[in-house]
Amino acid sequence: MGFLTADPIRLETLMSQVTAPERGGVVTFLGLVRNHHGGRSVIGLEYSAYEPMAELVCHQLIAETESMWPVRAALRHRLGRLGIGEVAVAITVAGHHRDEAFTACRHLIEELKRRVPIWKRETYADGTEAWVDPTGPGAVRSEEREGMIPW
Amino acid sequence: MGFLTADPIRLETLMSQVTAPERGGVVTFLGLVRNHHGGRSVIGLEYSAYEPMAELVCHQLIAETESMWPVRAALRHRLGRLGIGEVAVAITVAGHHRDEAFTACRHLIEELKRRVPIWKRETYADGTEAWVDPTGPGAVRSEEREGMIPW
Amino acid sequence: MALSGTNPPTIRVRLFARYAELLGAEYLDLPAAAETTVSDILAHVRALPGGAGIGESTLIAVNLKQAAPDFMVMPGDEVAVLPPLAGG
Amino acid sequence: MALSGTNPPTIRVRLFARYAELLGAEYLDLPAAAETTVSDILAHVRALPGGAGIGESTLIAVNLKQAAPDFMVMPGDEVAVLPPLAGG
Repeated sequence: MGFLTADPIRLETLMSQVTAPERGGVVTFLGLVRNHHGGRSVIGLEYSAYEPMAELVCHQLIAETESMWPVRAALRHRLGRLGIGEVAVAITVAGHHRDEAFTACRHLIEELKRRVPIWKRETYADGTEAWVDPTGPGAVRSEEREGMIPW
Repeated sequence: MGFLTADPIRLETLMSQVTAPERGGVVTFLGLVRNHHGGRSVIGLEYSAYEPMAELVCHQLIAETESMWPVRAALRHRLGRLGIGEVAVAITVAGHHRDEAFTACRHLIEELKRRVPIWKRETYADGTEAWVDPTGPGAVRSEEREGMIPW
Repeated sequence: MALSGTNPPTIRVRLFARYAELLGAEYLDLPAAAETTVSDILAHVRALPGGAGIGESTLIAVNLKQAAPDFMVMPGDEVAVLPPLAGG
Repeated sequence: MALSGTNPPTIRVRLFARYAELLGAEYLDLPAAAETTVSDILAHVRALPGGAGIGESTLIAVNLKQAAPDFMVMPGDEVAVLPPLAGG
């Protein structure tokens, strides 16, 4: 538990969870709140989650990643209201070598987006708000999002 | 100038150089000093460089990367004596989207290793020292290291 | 249907994000019927006022795990109706 | 060879890391000769005591830029003999 947090994400905490004297390559992905989306000007957003399931899936993602590559991985996702530029998600992966760290970090962010039950409501400069639907009309629709999620 | 530093690398400094409200994906690579190399126990190392050329090539790498992808990139490489676990090299790339940030960050670390004139002398647990030769016998020899570097 | 004393007699259906807004509720307690499947629950929710905005192929989780349409739901189960995910 | 007054009459050859150790020097000032190429300089350095440990295909930079073996070196140029790179 503890992958979701209402507080600002501290990168040092994630780093300290995965680094060790034998691991020389550390790759970190940060997803920051952007000031634009789908051609609209965004001024802030709010994340919500099905928390117990999101925690469970994050736990599974980490375990799965650490079984697929010889790495240690950590992740955090913010909940609640965030301003532009704030860290929404952070993933850190440490491995003996950089190749596996890059591959595993990329895997984790892609799977997080596909499998963790988190939702995002954006607030726009014109005062309107909307739930973000990455699969909806106007969005880039991923083949992988169709049908059953391969849990 | 200023890609090489004798002082500990501060990740926040690199991050602040590349992040902006329109850039939502930030990928960072850290190379840490490992406690092993080629089956030997490493207790520390020392980096040296042909400094003016290393600064020039780093500048070219950043410019080249920013022309190949819509990203901003920053890098630092330590010189001098480092202990196990210290950050030897840091690369941070921010883009509108994560795909380009991952690709550009990977490109930068690979090209840095191929093209920047920096050398590493390792000290081992038995008290001996050696210059690291990534192209030498016993090392993983990369095809790309043969012959002319494509500057 | 005879329920055992240890099971609650209902199935809790949880709604999130846009779906909670559409139905004006974060959860519904449905009476537990025999032979209830995930697709029965989804059809029930889609027939409620506001429920038409829920897609036919919406993902459903039972007790925190994704469940196929023919998965049998038991009294006491927690069934979650998941809008399109937007984390990251 | 007549040198102009503004150019120094030598070529500075810089040595680094293992190569500086092998030759016991961080630089050499070679007299500038006409028609000197990068490979002439490398052959000269390899013939010095300790120079046999420098590979035939060693990378050379002239004035901070990598230079091919037939590149002409001019008086006042800085020629760097680069051991296998090990940054990162």
